[in-house]
Amino acid sequence: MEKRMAAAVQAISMDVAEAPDRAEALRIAEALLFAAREPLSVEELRSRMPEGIAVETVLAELGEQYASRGVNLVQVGGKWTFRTAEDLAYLLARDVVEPRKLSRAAMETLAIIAYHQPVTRAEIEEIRGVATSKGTLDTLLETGWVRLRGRRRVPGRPVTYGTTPLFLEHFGLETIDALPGLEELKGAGFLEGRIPPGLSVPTPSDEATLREDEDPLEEDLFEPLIGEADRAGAPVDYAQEQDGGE
Amino acid sequence: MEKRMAAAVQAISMDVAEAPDRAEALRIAEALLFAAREPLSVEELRSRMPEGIAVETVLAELGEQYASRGVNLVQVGGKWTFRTAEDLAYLLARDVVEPRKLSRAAMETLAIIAYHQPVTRAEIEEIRGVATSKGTLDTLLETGWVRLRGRRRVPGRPVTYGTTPLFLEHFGLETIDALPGLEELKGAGFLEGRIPPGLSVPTPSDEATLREDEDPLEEDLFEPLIGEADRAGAPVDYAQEQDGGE
Amino acid sequence: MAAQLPFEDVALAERAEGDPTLHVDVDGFEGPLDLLLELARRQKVDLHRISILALAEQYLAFIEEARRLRLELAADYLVMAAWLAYLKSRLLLPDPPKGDQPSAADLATALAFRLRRLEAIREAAKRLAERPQLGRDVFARGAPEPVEIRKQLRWEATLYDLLSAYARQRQKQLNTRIVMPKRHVWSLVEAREALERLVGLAQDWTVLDSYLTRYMAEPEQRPTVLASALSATLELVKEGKLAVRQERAFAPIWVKSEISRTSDMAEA
Repeated sequence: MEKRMAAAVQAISMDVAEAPDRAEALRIAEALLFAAREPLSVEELRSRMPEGIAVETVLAELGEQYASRGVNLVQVGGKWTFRTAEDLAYLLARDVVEPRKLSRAAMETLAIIAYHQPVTRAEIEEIRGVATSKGTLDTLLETGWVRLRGRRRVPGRPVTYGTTPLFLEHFGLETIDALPGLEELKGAGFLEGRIPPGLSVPTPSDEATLREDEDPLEEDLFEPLIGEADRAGAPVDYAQEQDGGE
Repeated sequence: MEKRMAAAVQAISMDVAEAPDRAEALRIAEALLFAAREPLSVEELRSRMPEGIAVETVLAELGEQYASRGVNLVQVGGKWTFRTAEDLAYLLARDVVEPRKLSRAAMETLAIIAYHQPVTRAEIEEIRGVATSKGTLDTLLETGWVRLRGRRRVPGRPVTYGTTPLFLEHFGLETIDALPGLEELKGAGFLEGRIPPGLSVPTPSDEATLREDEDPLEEDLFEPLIGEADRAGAPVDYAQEQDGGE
Repeated sequence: MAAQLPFEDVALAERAEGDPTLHVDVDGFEGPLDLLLELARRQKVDLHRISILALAEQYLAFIEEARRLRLELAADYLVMAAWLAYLKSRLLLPDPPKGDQPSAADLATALAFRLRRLEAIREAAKRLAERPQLGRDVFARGAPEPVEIRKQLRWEATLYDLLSAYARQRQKQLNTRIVMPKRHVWSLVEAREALERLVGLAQDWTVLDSYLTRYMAEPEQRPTVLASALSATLELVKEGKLAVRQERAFAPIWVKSEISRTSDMAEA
């Protein structure tokens, strides 16, 4: 009985003696982990802490203390480090919106795609009277306003381009038919002179369904523009088109 | 009576509603300060925290929570940051790759610049009673703790030196007024004598704005110390000062 | 003075406490003021109550010793020695009646002030150096988590841009289609037919223009009618059907049927 009492007393006194030590051990582990350039292993921590400290216990306690805070103690690759709490990760990223203007070439190409869709690259080039660089089409695809529709059912099976719903949204058009015709353009002062009776705008279609002369894109068309670029290789003089802004 | 009741109820419910917000504000401030590479100003913190948060209150509370820990929230150069506790230096110093120790001459010159800023080289030399080598000033400029402020509006237009925010950060000073022994030096009149009488109180100023008797540095002052060295050329013997330790 | 020795090592050793005779080691001092401060400290009194006279004597003795050992002294040590010798003499002699020069006591006070100031700033430097320094005593987060800047492109284009870009290209096509307005030309054939009728009528000299008036109902027709008529006239003259007369340049052109004349002749 007496022995058990003695044991209990000893346990209590050890607890009392240990308390400040444990608090200090927590402080040391905290500082070491904070200042470390890389996550620390239990062994590394042990080697740098006062002897006789149960590092695992200290880490467990520290982890608990930080669990609900803005910074958590986490284990990565078996080593320990402080990291921003996951739900606050958004604090570590900032979105910077960078306004960018479409180049004149891109704007013209976009306009032709909008009015003449579905339209092939060759047709765009015919209207513009100048070769269309790959960069211009890439840029337009990047804006999300232009998409690859399908392939025209003619020799060479060229890709057809069209606009997206995002295009209508960006330019505030209810439907693609809301694009003004030539007479309207003239009325609005965009065009000058007499419009000959033969000259008119085709009816554009941005319908999801393909036209009769369009085939669906192949499923393996992961990099459609590479094929396009190959095709466009020889006969055109790219130097004449400036897409500087992109 | 009823009105008072209602007010009390409202006060309680506001307290309840505010509690989670404040806890969240603490977490956010904690995460931001932990993650940042450099100390953050109250304004920087405010701009990245939910609106309507009293950032100063949050910082005070956070500082209290961390006061007894291994990592403390401190104010340096008017900004806030976490630092390992001073008393744990003995454990962490093991990491340190022999820090560059300033020579006695450099440390003394740094102190004169800090306490007497804005100060000219001639004034530094007057206090030390010895010529200041170009090497000493170069070393100090290299540390990033000292900068060229402007030119004193006196004949010869000597360059004035002052300290940087990095100086405050390195020595853990809240502001330049926290320099140790500043009051004693001021009280003994040791900081006087360089300022034209009646111009201002002899207090060091590391403000970005120049004093009344300072002109801005010329834009072509790319190699300011060359000019300085020329000026100091003749009468002093540089060999007598050794900055060997750097 | 070719010293390459850092201050701390040599100077402290040379100036060990209780050393009665000061070693002549100028290298250890950072100039005459530093030397004076060290000598003042040896008086073991508060710098406020220091004897400048005693200090001056010690300094001069030090310099004397250095010269005896033929040590090369920097000029400023000698300048200071000369000044202290002067100060010493001033301190020993009664002040001259009030002049422009400051009194010896003022000079001594100023020197004492400089020494106290140097000592104070050295103390401040020491206290500054003792502060917990970043990277030596206190540490920042070893692995800060940088804020990632995510750039988002926002393409800017207005409907106006779109429409003008389209119109610009259609305009090009409009411009390349040249539509010439149909011009009315009075052909040579027409002119000749008209003039052949005239042959029958112009029995006497007739002004060509007045005959052609009916064909020039519209003013823009005038050039073509005149040109063709003239050509046809000359053709008919060549064929002997018409006679032409003009009195001077730009004068009206007269025509007359040749047929009637020949018939006249025949009649005659």
